[in-house]
This record gives sequence, structure tokens and C-alpha cells, in this order.
Amino acid sequence: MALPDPDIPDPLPELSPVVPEKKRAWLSPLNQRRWRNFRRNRRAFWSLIIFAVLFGLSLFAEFIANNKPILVKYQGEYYMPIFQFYPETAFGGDLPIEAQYQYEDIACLIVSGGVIDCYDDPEGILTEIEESGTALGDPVDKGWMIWPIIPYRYDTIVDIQGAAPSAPDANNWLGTDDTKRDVVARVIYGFRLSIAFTLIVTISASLIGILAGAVQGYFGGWLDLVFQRLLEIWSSTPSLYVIIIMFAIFGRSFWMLVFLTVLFGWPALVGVVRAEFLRARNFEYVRAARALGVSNRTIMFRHMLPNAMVATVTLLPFIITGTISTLAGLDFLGYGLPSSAPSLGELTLQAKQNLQAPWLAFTAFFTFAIMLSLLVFIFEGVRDAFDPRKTFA
Amino acid sequence: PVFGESHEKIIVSHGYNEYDELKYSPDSPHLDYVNPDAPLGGEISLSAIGTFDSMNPYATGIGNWGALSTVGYEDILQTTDDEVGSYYCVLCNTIEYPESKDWLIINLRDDVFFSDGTQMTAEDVKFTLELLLEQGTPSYRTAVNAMVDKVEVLEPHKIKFTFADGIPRKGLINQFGSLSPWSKKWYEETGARLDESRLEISPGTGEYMLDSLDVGRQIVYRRNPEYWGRDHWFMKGRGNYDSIRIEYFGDSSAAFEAFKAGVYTFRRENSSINWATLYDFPALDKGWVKKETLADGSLPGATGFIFNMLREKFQDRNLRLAIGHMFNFTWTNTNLQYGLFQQRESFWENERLKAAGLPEGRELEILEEFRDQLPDAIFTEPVTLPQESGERPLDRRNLRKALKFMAAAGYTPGADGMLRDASGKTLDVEFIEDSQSFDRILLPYVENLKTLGVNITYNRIDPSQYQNRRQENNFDMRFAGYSSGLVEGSSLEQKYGCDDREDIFNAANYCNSVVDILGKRIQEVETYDEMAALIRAIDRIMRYDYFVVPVWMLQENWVAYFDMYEYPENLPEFGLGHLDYWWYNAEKAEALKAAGALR
Amino acid sequence: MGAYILRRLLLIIPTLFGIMLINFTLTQFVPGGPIEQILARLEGSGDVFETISGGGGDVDLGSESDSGYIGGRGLPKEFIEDLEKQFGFDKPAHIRFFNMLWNYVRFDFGESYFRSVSVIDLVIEKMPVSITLGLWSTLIAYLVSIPLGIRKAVRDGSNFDTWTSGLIIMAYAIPGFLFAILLLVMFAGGTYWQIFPLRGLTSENFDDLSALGKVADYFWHIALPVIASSIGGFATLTLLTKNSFLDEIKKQYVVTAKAKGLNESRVLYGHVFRNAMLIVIAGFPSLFIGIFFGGSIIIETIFSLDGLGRLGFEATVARDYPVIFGTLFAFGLLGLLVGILSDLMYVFVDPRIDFEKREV
Amino acid sequence: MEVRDLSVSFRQDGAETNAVKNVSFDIARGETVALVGESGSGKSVTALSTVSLLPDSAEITGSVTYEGTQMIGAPEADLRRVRGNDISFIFQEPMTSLNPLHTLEKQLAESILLHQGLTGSAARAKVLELLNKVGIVEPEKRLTSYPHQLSGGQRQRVMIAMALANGPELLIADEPTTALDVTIQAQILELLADLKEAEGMSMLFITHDLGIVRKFADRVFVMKDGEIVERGETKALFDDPQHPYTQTLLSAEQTGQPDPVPEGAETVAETDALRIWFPIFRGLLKRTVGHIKAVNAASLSVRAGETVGIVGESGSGKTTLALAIMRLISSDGPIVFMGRDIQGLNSKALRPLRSQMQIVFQDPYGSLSPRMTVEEIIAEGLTIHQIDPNRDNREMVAEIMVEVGLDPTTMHRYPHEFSGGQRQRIAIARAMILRPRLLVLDEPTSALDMTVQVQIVDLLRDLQKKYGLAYLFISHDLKVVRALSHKVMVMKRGDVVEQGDAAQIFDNPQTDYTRELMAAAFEVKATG
Ligand SMILES: Nc1ncnc2c1ncn2[C@@H]1O[C@H](COP(=O)(O)OP(=O)(O)OP(=O)(O)O)[C@@H](O)[C@H]1O
Ligand SMILES: Nc1ncnc2c1ncn2[C@@H]1O[C@H](COP(=O)(O)OP(=O)(O)OP(=O)(O)O)[C@@H](O)[C@H]1O
Ligand SMILES: [Mg+2]
Ligand SMILES: [Mg+2]
Repeated sequence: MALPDPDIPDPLPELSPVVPEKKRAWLSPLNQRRWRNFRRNRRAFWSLIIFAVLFGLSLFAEFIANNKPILVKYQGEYYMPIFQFYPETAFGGDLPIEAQYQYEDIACLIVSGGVIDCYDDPEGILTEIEESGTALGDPVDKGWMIWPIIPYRYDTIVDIQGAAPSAPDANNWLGTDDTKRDVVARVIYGFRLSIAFTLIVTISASLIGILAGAVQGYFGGWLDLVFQRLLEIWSSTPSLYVIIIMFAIFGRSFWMLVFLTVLFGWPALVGVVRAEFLRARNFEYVRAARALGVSNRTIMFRHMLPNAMVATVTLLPFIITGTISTLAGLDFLGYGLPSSAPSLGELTLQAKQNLQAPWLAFTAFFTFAIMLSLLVFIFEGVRDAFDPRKTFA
Repeated sequence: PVFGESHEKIIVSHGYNEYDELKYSPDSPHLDYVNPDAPLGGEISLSAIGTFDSMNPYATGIGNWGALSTVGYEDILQTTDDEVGSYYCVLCNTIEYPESKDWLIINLRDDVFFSDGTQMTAEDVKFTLELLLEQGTPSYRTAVNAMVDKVEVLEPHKIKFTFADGIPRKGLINQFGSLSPWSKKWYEETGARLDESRLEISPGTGEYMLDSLDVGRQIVYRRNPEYWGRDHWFMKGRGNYDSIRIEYFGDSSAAFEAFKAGVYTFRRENSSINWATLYDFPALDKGWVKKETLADGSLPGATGFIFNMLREKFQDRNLRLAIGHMFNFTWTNTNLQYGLFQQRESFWENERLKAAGLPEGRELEILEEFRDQLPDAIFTEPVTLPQESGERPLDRRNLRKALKFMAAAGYTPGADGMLRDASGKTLDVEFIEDSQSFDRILLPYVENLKTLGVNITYNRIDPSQYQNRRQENNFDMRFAGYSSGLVEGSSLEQKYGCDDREDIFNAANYCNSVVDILGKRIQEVETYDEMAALIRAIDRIMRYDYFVVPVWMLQENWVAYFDMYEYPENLPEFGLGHLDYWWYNAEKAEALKAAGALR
Repeated sequence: MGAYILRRLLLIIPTLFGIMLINFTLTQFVPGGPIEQILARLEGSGDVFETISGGGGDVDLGSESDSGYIGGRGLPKEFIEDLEKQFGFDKPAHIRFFNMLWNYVRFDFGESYFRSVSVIDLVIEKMPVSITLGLWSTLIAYLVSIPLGIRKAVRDGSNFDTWTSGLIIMAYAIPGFLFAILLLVMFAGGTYWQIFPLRGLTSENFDDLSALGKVADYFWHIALPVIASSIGGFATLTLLTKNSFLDEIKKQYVVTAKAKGLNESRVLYGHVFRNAMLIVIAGFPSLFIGIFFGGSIIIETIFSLDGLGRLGFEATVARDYPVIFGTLFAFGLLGLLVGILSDLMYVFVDPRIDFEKREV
Repeated sequence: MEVRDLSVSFRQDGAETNAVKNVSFDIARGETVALVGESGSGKSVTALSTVSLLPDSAEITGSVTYEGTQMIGAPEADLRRVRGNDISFIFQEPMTSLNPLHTLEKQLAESILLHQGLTGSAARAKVLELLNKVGIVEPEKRLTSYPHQLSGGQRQRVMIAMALANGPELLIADEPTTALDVTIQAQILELLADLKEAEGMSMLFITHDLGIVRKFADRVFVMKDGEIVERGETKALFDDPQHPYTQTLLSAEQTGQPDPVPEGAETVAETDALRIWFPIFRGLLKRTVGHIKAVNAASLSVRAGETVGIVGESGSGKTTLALAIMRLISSDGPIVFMGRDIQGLNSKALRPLRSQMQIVFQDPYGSLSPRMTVEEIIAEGLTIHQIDPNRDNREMVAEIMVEVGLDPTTMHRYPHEFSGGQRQRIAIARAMILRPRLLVLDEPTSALDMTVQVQIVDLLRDLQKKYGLAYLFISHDLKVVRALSHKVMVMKRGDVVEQGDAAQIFDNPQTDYTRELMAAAFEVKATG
């Protein structure tokens, strides 16, 4: 660098090639900046945390709501019925079927260490053990059970007399549904199932959809022309028939449904992404990137996608909840998950058919509303974090 | 039967009963169960769910026909609600038939007019039959074509049906006597067909005729002021409303709301949960609406969880019993159905026909004939009754029993609690259903079966697929039923017979050689008692065979109506009669209107 | 561009053919067909709406309205064969397919299997309901969502932004049919306020009303269904608008527009709108078609309206293939045309857009 | 207009940038005030803050009064009345300041309608008049053009026309002439002078072109690092600068000559009668009804170590030619790069060559991905082409940033957080870091102040010497062209009117057009 005159001070004295220090290596500085911005949006950040906690908890639904105890001590040995099948005979009973832990006689068997008379007079024996530590006069090796907070699974028929659907009370915090199953348990499992379903479906469908839309919009020409037509054909395929056929051939299962929903869900984003790309490919910075020799893939996903993401990011929370609704709708029409599966859709349907039981409707509504709000707020935060011009307090 | 004078044993009568005496004579003043002084007037309104787009119910599967679209037609011979199997001349003066029942002459009345004012003649009756044979549903065509040899109009009001040789005579007279004449003139003038959907109703001789129609929304029938039969003894005290209105709703909740609001005034409830929970609204509290449970003596359908008897795995009765024992009627009824039902025991839930205790009398005689083909238990043990169960969803006593039955059938629980046969195969059962409203009843049962160790899947599928699978008999279990009658004839064979085993009417694809023989015999019996004995025997055998897990039944009618309708004190055994012999109390109606209950 | 349009127009033919072929092939494999449906009807079952209308009960009421004309009699083989002939199932599939196509090419869409009505008439019959629901709910959705979204973008992060977000999310989260039922029970039923009618598009005495009366009657009837069908429609559009605007609103040209002294709405609607709302604007043609052919089976069912939503569902479940294929063909064709229109809209909105291959 | 203690700071990602610190000045009626200073010193920010057009992330303190009313924190409605009508703005980056989806006519007519209430043909007449005034040829044909169909200079003139449409009281012109060739520039300045004369318009003039300042401004403020370091009457200040920075600025001048091209240097790029015509679409079906002949037949060749300067009036096809050579728009005619015709290559085959040919776009702002940080932008080429795998990318980025005079600590910022000149340097850095064989520079110094310009030109020269780079240098600043070019090509209306050795063209132009151009260029400067 040649400066014009030595006695004129260097106009750029403070510049030196000092590299700003690297922080966490697993996030590029830009992503660090985005993450910081995301965290500054308190609402989004807390929504993410709450959502993660809720989903995390629901992953352990078996330990929160189950009709089997978490831990059983019987005759000095420990059993974990949640993980393993034990017949009643394992606890001194005489039936080879799975122990029905919620029944008093089984409870009595376990507590008393297998006194067979439990089948006849469980209460008597239990009180006797309570009072004297003996059963029928003999000392017992006292056992116990640790139950989850909610002693019902999603498919447990509640064993308390009273017509279903029954209103919320101390036993069933949100009441029971019209099949007499605990609503809380169903919501917990249903939340897990729905979220798992929708996350898998949305992620795969969006990835495919965005990719397809991006490729079409970016390259244009015959590729776009032909692909669009195929898409048109595909999207007029009656999904219901395909579902019926596939179910009839392969049987009904979660993964089948995931597969089918992805199959029919991915075109959702293609249109908007394609439009955004059709536009963005004319921008000067895309030209600049091309001039740099950036590969098409990088141009599409590094340069254009972040700028063509508005619709995608906006629509994603809705696609996620929409997928839940799709699942619900399929349940509704009877093409969804097996009927006993804990589905939020089924809950809404029940709510409609049992207007006299408003707790069903409220539960369904709040579950949906909370889930959707959290998602919308999270994605609002994501959008803001990616917005270069957004200012954060 | 009243016998005629003819030495050829020609019987001339004002009515007909295959087995029994007719209760009413031609000069009876009126039917016993009606109020002959019931005032005429007013309107009754009902609701229907769904929509309609046709008023021709005779077009097979074409169009959703509107409710009561046949209300304007009258059968020549008609039954009553307090007898079994009696048919009385309404459009005729007498019928004539030889003892051999080789033919039937109907002496039609000459004072019967269609609602368009034309007189009904024998030509119309002939035309009706011909129309049915030409354009009616193929099944009807084939069946009836085989029955009748020739139809002759002997006189303007005399028609003769000559029956074909070799056709069982049972039921023929009812069959042809139950024709409802249609107007030949109308069909010829309009060129209308029977196999199309249309919104016009052809004129009938009945008391009511179409008044107005708003597709998908409302149908109103009104009394034909010129109705010919107003003074007919059979019609006394009947058809008391001036108009009948049917309101259509897309949704059952909307329909119910409409009832609350008085948009329509009469409602029959068909759902226990609704009956128990929904009837709690201002109009009811204020006494405007009456909610009543009325006894009903008609036979409930023999419904239950049926086994597909064609399936290899269901051949063992023990296995069927085991599966049946896991259904907990008591719990289901109290917890899901509000304790409103009884448990169905028999295929014919009527004292006349139902088998009970040990076989005795004529029933025993009949059964004895087949002693070698029947299991001993039929003779030595009381008739099979559904198991009793306790208050908890899973009844442990029945569970024990079921396990025993399973063991007897060769299935024992493995280390994972699943039932397995000797070769280690699980017991796979698929339960199919197409209606969502049964989920709540079925799922607890399915849960119980799972606990027992049955590898059961419950599949709710769409109606067409369901229909397809039942037609192809491609199912393990489903909820279905047989409809039973107080008189059984050839239909019994169709329902339970081996020949029709794969027919859609034999829901369980049931076949038992003894039942088959007895079923044939039923078509030849002379008296009702003999038929009853045969049915009891059949009932006993079929209940022993346990191919249907019996569920609930209701022997009541649940009705709710705005308090302006009244009914005779002595309601008959077999009918509710809300459209027939109930009547409208104008004063009460005024009061309701004044109170603002109705608009 | 002209060549492109021509290409697109020509491509309609194979596309439509593809659509029909796939659908036709699928229906060959789907279990259960129209014949089963007819048989089910003959037995008095086969109400495909039961799950939705909730009419099912556990008591058998017998038949109040059936003629008993078939009952108790078997369904002989001949009958089924007869039906098969009637529906043309006796011919091999490919012949049926080409017959159908040939008819469609001549715009002959045939008759419903289950009603003696041509498919076209059937569709026309159901249009008023669909148009009503489609038109008003889209109108409301757009009239509310776009200004709201813009306002939210302008006041991003404010309290207003927060609570409106909450509100529209809540509205979206209410399951549509629950909301519809709720409205019905609250405002039309016999328990609370009986303000609105329970069903239908117009009153029985509609024809006797004065012109003003007719209009009033119409709006009185559609109030609840339209509210119910628009309630969930705000959220996506509002947020889409908001986010699109947020992306644009800080760009340099907006500053230029502001510097011109344009007032806020001129800046927002005159300048930003077109830049931000490419997707929304280009979606207008299909939206417009959607207005005519939209249908919501659940809303229609609950408010006893007879529209295309119910028709479509019924046809699908009842396997009413003429209706399915007829509507598929007609709407498919329309959809393809609208697709072209929609792509042209892109160019109209943003003249920089073209569909050509980027060869450089 | 009176500005008192104006400070502006940007909060971004936790950090705070003080762009403007305690600036005070005033502009009297009819007066022209020039704001000069280092690139990035806060000139544009100061100007924008006067009518509250800064982004939300800016925090403004101090006061700005216009005709007695406070502007800072004034209600939007008041500001609106003032904007466009009383105070007009010419933005620094014309390329991105026009609404991309509005036609020229619409952009112009809008403000005319707004402040003068003219519609229809009256408005159109006014639009045409304005376009004529700013020297757009055949304005009728241009009415329906969209900004992306215009050249940089044309866009800038539209911008100017827009600002002048309503006869403002105060014109704030942020580098209004950077993209204009000297003739047009002279025309525009004359126009401004006329307006000032006739309507007593005041002006806040931000520019790097000291010649213009000297000729034009009544008073001058010199800014550096967000502060006004010196102020005074133009003449006084020019004659006797006090502050060391001002002294540097004034004395900085493009000097020197390009180093001669080494003998036998290979030809890097060559075109032969390259033609670029843009089709004009009309009607519903968008049929092609004619062509805009941007470049008719351009033949040029550039050797390693050689600089070819391309000059010519605004809109003459320079940018188009540059883009075509880079194979970024389609063209007809062979383009030989390193002995290989790249005209027919597909983008995949072309990609490896890209590291050898780089371009600095005329519109630096638009060419920077808005959602990438500067570091990513500059480093991107490195990662693709694996320039020097042994070195840390980040280090190389920091190095090049220093070389072009940018602070490496700002490498995590987004492009919009920079000043116009800084962005231009980012664009230069991005291209230079690859050390390409051929570098096309489209007005790379237009937004740079003299000191930085000199620095950049030196840098270019150094690199050329070191690596034997070939430059295609497009500029309106003939001094820079002269300082850098071996050969010069003169374009007019898509045609190459003259081509040859730089010295020969500068000293002895053959065509009238070139002569005019030279005259205008050196005349303005000379009288300065
Ligand atoms: N949005 C922003 N966020 C952060 N810093 C900014 C922002 N806009 C401008 N700056 C910084 O403020 C300083 C002043 O910028 P300004 O645009 O006023 O410079 P300028 O004097 O106009 O320079 P030039 O001559 O290059 O246009 C620069 O250092 C720039 O980096
Ligand atoms: N995409 C396009 N469509 C139509 N015309 C265009 C397009 N791009 C440029 N032009 C026209 O081509 C001509 C040459 O433009 P170009 O940008 O090459 O000019 P330039 O010499 O770079 O001018 P400046 O010095 O003002 O930047 C101009 O008249 C311009 O309006
Ligand atoms: Mg600037
Ligand atoms: Mg240019």
C-alpha cells in the first residue's frame, strides 16, 4: 500500500487483520447471532422451552400415565411391569394372563406376598396386613407397588362405576371420554403420538416439498414444466382411496400412515417455494453468487432459501398443526390410526358427539390452542432470528 | 278362517291368517286399540337425518328417498298391531281361495279412489304387479315371477292370481294381498318409471298425499279430504292428523336442537346415551315436552357380535364361548348405556317363541327326533343363557371361565400372555365395523379380549369396504344381527340355512343340519303352536351353537314429544302408532303456542 | 411467453389424461364399489354421513320409512350381474376407461349411479351453497387478514401484535366443527338464544319476500355457517401477510417511497403489497375457483346445507364413480387452466419472473 | 434546516455502533451545503436522520429543526408533509432505491400526483419533461420500463427526477452523480444550479467528488468517524484546510500510470462482435415486438496484466457487456476465456472457470446476499474454489478486509449495516480474494472518497503487477480510468465508437463523442 504523502497521518490506522475470536465452534458466528436473537425473543424462547419440556415429558408417558405400576416389590424381589410382562402367577396368583395390577386382589397378592385367599377377600387381608402385618394370621413379606401419577393408560377402561363420559373429578382430572377412558392419559399419549407423527411427517414432507419447489423454481424450463404437471396429476389423486387400498393390503399402522401422509403432504409447500424461487433467481445477489462460481445447490439453499423462506416459516406451524388435523380428520372418517390409539382427532370427534360433556371439547381446544400457540411463537422467533434487519431490544 | 259354502272348499273371507283365527270380524266397529273418538286435525312433525332427493323408494339403490314416501299407498290386505300374522281386507271386500291355495281372487271394493280422484280397479292392481315385475328390483322379479302363473282381471273389481305349481303355498296370499295398487292411468300419462329417481309420487289410495316438498329440507303430507276410507271400520280412529311433516337435518345435534326449539314436535330416540343425557332442556323443564318410555312388544333384532362360522378358527364352540364370555354386559350397560337395556337371551325375544329351561312338550318331541345329531347338553342342560357378569369392566369369574374354555379349545396363554395353540400360533381375530358410534361399546370388549390373550385387531373401515367384506364373508367378527319375526317362514332358511350359508342374510354364515331340516318344516306347519315349538327348538339349538355373542336389547320405545299429542290408553303390543292412532289435542296445542313453546 | 402459454395449454391434455388414468386405475383396486353401496342401501344401511352427522344409535328402530319391498328376500346372483351390466362393469376396464374419456371429451359427464341426475346438474344444484360459503368466508378472511397482517407487521412486537396473534391462533385452534356446533347450540338451538335459523340458505317463504327481505333473509341464514367456516381461516393468511411484509418493509425502496411523502397506507398498499404478496396475489385465480367449488363437508352437514363438500365426500365413500370422475375431469380441467392463469399472475405481479430455463 | 448535537447509534446484536456523534450544522435558504468525508463517516446516516428515515435499529438524539419545527420524534403525519414536498431525497444507491415492480412512469407520476394532484396526460407530460431534463433519451419509450431494465445511471437519473418533481425547498442529494458519465453529470449539475437559482432551493450535497464541491457548494462540512472535523466556506476550506484529515482528503489524487503490460502476455479474454439485445415484450401473450439493442458488436481482448477501461455515456451498454463476458446474461458471439470459447458451456462446466473470472457489480448492495454476513460473503468463494487450503479462511477474509479498508471486526455484520462505500469495498474484497485471472470492475470506486479510492487503485495495481491480473475496468471517472488502463474502449448507445491505447484515446481522441466526453470530464475538474 502506497500512501500518497508520508506526513499525512494514515487514514486507516486502527485497521489490522485481527481475527475476531472464535466462540462455540459448532455454531457458525452467524448462527450464533441468530441463536442470540432467538433467545432475545423471550416469548419464542420460552415457547421452545415449554414445548420441549412438554414433548420431553410426553416421551415418558409410560411413567406418567399407566395402568401398570412402575416398580413392584414382591417377596423381596423387584419387578418393573412397565417393561415386562408378568402373569398373575408371578405374584402367587393362578391365572396365566397378565397381572391386572389395578385390581384389588392383585394388589393384595403383591402386598401379602402371594396369599391365594386374596382372590376371595382382598380387602380383609389388606386391612389385616395394614393393621397387624399378618395375613390370615401368618406373617407376610410385605410387598408394595409404585404407581405412576395417573394410574391409567390411554386404553385403560376406568374401573370406577359411573356412566361415561364422566365429569372431571379427583380420579379423572379431565373426566373420562365416552368409552370410559381417562382423558388426561389420552391427552398425554395423544400429544406424544400427534407430535411424533406430525414432526416426522412435516419434516420429511417439508424437506421434499421445499427441495422440489426450489429445484423447479430455480431451474425453470422443461424441468419445471414437466414436474409441475406430474404434481398436478399427483395432487388430484384421491388420497382416501390410496389410503384405503394401502390399509387393505398392508394393514393399518402408524408408519403406514406416516408414509401415506408424507406422500400426499409434500406438495403443500412446492407451490410457494417455487414461486419464491422463480422470483429470487432474478435477484442481483443470485447473479453475484453465480459469478462467484457457487454451485447451484449452494445458491439455492444458502443464498436463496433464507430469503425465500417467509412463506415456509410462516406456514410451518400451521402445516404441523394441519398435519395433526389431517390425522384427526382421518380418524374422524375412520381411516386413521386404530380406534383405540390415543388420538386428539378422536377426542374432538367425541367432543362433538357428546355436547353434554363439555370437558371433552375444552380439553381438545386447549390442547390444540396451546400446541399451536407454542409452535407459532417458536417459528415467529425463528423468522425474526433469520431477519437481518430485525432489531432486538 | 271363515269357511265358505263351496263344496270345492273355496274359502271366502274378509281376511287371512296363515295359522290362527282372525281376531276381528268384518263388522267390528273398530280396532280394539284405537280411540274411535279421536279428534281429527293438527299436525305431527318428525325429523330425519341426512337428505333426500327422490320420492320413489322402488328404484333400487337409486336416490335417497324421502321419509314416508310410501305413506300414500295402501295395501289391499293389512295387518293390525295386536295380532300376529292377521291380514284384513281393506281395499277389498273379500278374498277367495281354495284350500289348496292354488289361486287367489280378490274382490276389490268399488268405492276406492286414488288421490287424484280416479277410481281404483282390478286393472290397477294388475298393472302394479306387472310394473313391479318389469321394472322392479331383479330379486323381486325373479322371486315373484316364479310364484305366479297368471294374473287375470275377472271383473272390473275382481282379480285372480293363479299360483305356479311346485311353489310352497305358505305366504303367497299375504304376499299378493299386500300389493299396494298404483294408478295405471298416472303411469301411462306421465311415462314415469319405477326404476328412476323422481320427486313426484304416483297417486295412491291412502289417506295421506304429498302436500309440499323442499328437497333436502322438508316433506309435508296432508290428508286427502276425499279419502275414500274415512268410515271404514279398519280406519276408525286412525290417521288422525291433518298433516305429517318431516324435517331434514344434516346433523343429529342440529336435529336435536331443532326439537328443543320446537321446529318439529315428535322424536323417537335411538341412542341410550342421548336418551340419558340430552333430555334436559328448557322446554322439557317447563313441561312443554313430554318424555316417555312406552312398552314395545315387537321383536328386537337378534344382534350381537357374530362369528364368521366359515372360518376354521371358530369351529370350536368352546372358543366362541370363551370369546363371548369376555363381553361384560352388566358393565357396558351401566357404564356406557346408562342401564337402559336388558340382555338379550334368545333369537326370538317373545314368550311365545323363546326357548327356556329344559326342553319339554312338543319342543322336546321335535328335538328327540334328532337326538343323535345333537349334543347331549341340549337335552340335559337348560338352554344356553348369556353369562352373568359383574360390575368391573373385566369380570374375573368370566375371565377364568373363558380361560377354561380356551384351554378346552386348545389355546393356552404363553409366557407373554398371548393365547397360543399347540403349534404356537396366536389366536388372531379381526373385528370389523363401519360405524364410529359403536367404538365406545366395542373397545372395552376388545380390551378385555386382549387381556384374555386374544390377538385381536379392531378395524373400523368405510361403509363400502365393510359391505364388500361382509358380502365376501371376509371377516372374523363383526357387530350384526338377524331380524326375527313373530311368524317365520321361508326367510328362516335364508337366515340360518346351509343353502344360503354364504348369503348376505346369513350374517354369521351359520349352518346346522338340524336347524336346516326344522327350518324347512316351518314352511309346512299348520298351526301357530306347531311353528312356535319348532322355533323354540331352533332357538335352543342356535343358542347352544353360540355363533352370536348376545348383547343388549330394548323392549321399549323412547319418545319425546310436545305435550299436545295423546294416545289410546291400551296401546297394542306391536306398535307405537304415533303416526297412526295417536291424535292431536288442539287445546293443548293452543296452550303451548300461547306459552311460546311453538312457533 | 406466448410459446410458453401454448406449451402449457397443450400439456393440459396429457395431464388430464394422467389424472384420469391414475384415478381410474386406483378405483379398480379400492375395495368395495358402487354395487356394494347399492346393496347396502337396499338393506337400509349405507349412510355414508353417519360418522359426521352422528346419527348412529344403539337401538334398532326398525324401519319407519322403508317400503319393505326388498326386505326378507335374497339378492340373487342375477341381480348383482344386472347391476354390473347397468354400471358397465361387465366390460373390461380399459374399454370403460376409453369410453369414459370419449364421453368426457364431448363434455358428456353421465349420470350419478345413485340418482337419475346428470353429474352437471348435480354439481349445479350444489353450487349455491358452495358459492355462499366460499365467497363470504374468503371475503371475510381476506378483508380481515390482509389489513390485520399489515398492521401487525407495521407494529411488530407491540402489544397489539401480541394479542391479535393470540386471538387468531385461538380461533384457528378451535376445531371447526366444534365451533359450528357451539354456534348452533348457542344461537340457533332451543336452549339459549334462538336468534338464527338452524339450517338452509333461505327461508321457506323466500319467494314471497321483498327484494330487501330476501337479502336480509339470506344473510340471516348464512351468518352462522359463514362465521364457522371463516373462523379458522384468519391465522395463516394474517401471519403470512405479516411476515411477508416484515421482510419487505425495511427495504430501501420503501424508504424511497416514504421519502416521497406518501402516507403510510400508500406506502404499504401501493408499494410493499405487490412486492410482498406475490404468493397471495398469484393465488387469486385458484382462490376464485375455490370460491365456486369449495366445500366444507362438516359445516355443510351441521348446518344442513347441501353443497359440493357433501357431494364430494358422498361420492368418494359411496364410490359414485361418474360423479367422482366427472367432477374430477371438469374441476381438473379448470384447475389446470387456473394453474396457467396463476403462473401468468406471477409474471404480472413481478415482471422479472419467467419460466424459462436459466442457461447461463 | 438546523441540526444540533445530532448523534446516531445503531444497536445490533448487542453491540453499539456510533455512526454519528454530536453533529451540528445548518443550511440556510438557497444555500448549498456539501458534506464530504471519509466513506463510512456517517454522511448518509446524518442525512437520513434529518427526516427520520433511518431503520428501527437506529437511536437518534439531538435535534433537527426544519423551518422551526422539530423533526426528530415528530409525528409521522408531519414528517410526511415535509417529505417529498419540502425536502426531497436522492438516495445514495439508486440501484436498490426504486420499487422493483413499478414502471418508471408510475414511480414518477406517484409523487407528482401526491403533491401536485396531476393525473392522466398532464402527469405524463410532466413525467416526460422531468425525464428529458435529466437526460434520458427517448423518454416515451422508457415509460413502461421497470428499474431492472435500466442501467445504473438511468436509475440514478430517475431517482433525481423523482426528487426534483415537486420543486423541493431543500434537496438532500446523497452522491447523486456517481453513476453518471461526465456529460450527463454536467447537465444534472446545471439543472440543479438552475433550480437553485430560480426557486431558491437549498441543498445538502453529499459527495466524494471534490471538484463538484468546489464548484458548487457554498459551505463545506468535513466528516470523519461520525464527527464533523472541519467546516467552513468552500473557498476558505479548500484553500486552507485545517484538520489533518481534510488535508489528506484534499491532496489525495489519482496519480501514476499503469505498469506496462509484460511482453508476450497471454490473452485472457477475448470477444468478437458480441451482441446483446434485450427483447421487448408486448401484450397479453408477451410477444416479442422489438429489441433494446444494449450492445451491438463489441470486440475486445484483454491480456494478462492488462487493464482495459470501458467508458461511455450512461446506458451505453457497459454493464451489459461486462455481464455478458462473465456469461451472466445470454449473448451472441464467441467469448474466449483463456483460450477456450465459453459461450456454449453450461453452468456446470463454467463453474471451475469462475474462480478465474470475477466481477464487481455496479450495484454492490444488490449483489450481496442480505441474509449472509460479510464474512460469509467474502469467504464463500474461498470455500468453493479451495484457493489456499492451508490458510484459515477467516484470516484471509480479515486480511482482504484490511486491504480494502474495512474493519475486520465488522465481519459479522449483515450488508445493510454498512455504508454505501463500505459495501462497495465488500464487493471488491469478495472478488479480489480469489485472485482471479480476469476481473471485471463495474464502477468499483463510485462510492468511495478520494483517499480510499487511491488506496483501492493502488491495491489493484499492486495485485496486477504481482499476479498478472487482467482487468476490465468500467468507470465514469476518467481520471481513475486513466490511472489504471492500458487500453480504453469508448461506448455509445451499444456501439463501440473508439478503441485503442489509453494514452492515445485520452490525448488524441478520434471521434467527436470521445472528444466531447474528454472535454466534459476534464473541464469540470479543471474549473474546480
Ligand atoms: N443499520 C446499520 N447498522 C449498523 N451500522 C450501520 C448501519 N448503517 C450504517 N452503519 C454504520 O454507520 C456508519 C456511517 O454510515 P453512513 O452510511 O452514514 O456512511 P457514509 O458516510 O454515507 O459513507 P459512504 O460514503 O460510504 O456512503 C458506517 O460505519 C456504517 O458501517
Ligand atoms: N434486462 C434488461 N431489459 C431491457 N433492457 C435492458 C436490460 N438491462 C439493460 N437494459 C438496457 O440496456 C441498455 C444498456 O444498459 P447498461 O446497464 O449496460 O448501461 P451502462 O453502460 O452500464 O450504463 P450506466 O453507466 O448508466 O451504468 C440501457 O438502455 C438499458 O436500459
Ligand atoms: Mg453514504
Ligand atoms: Mg452500468
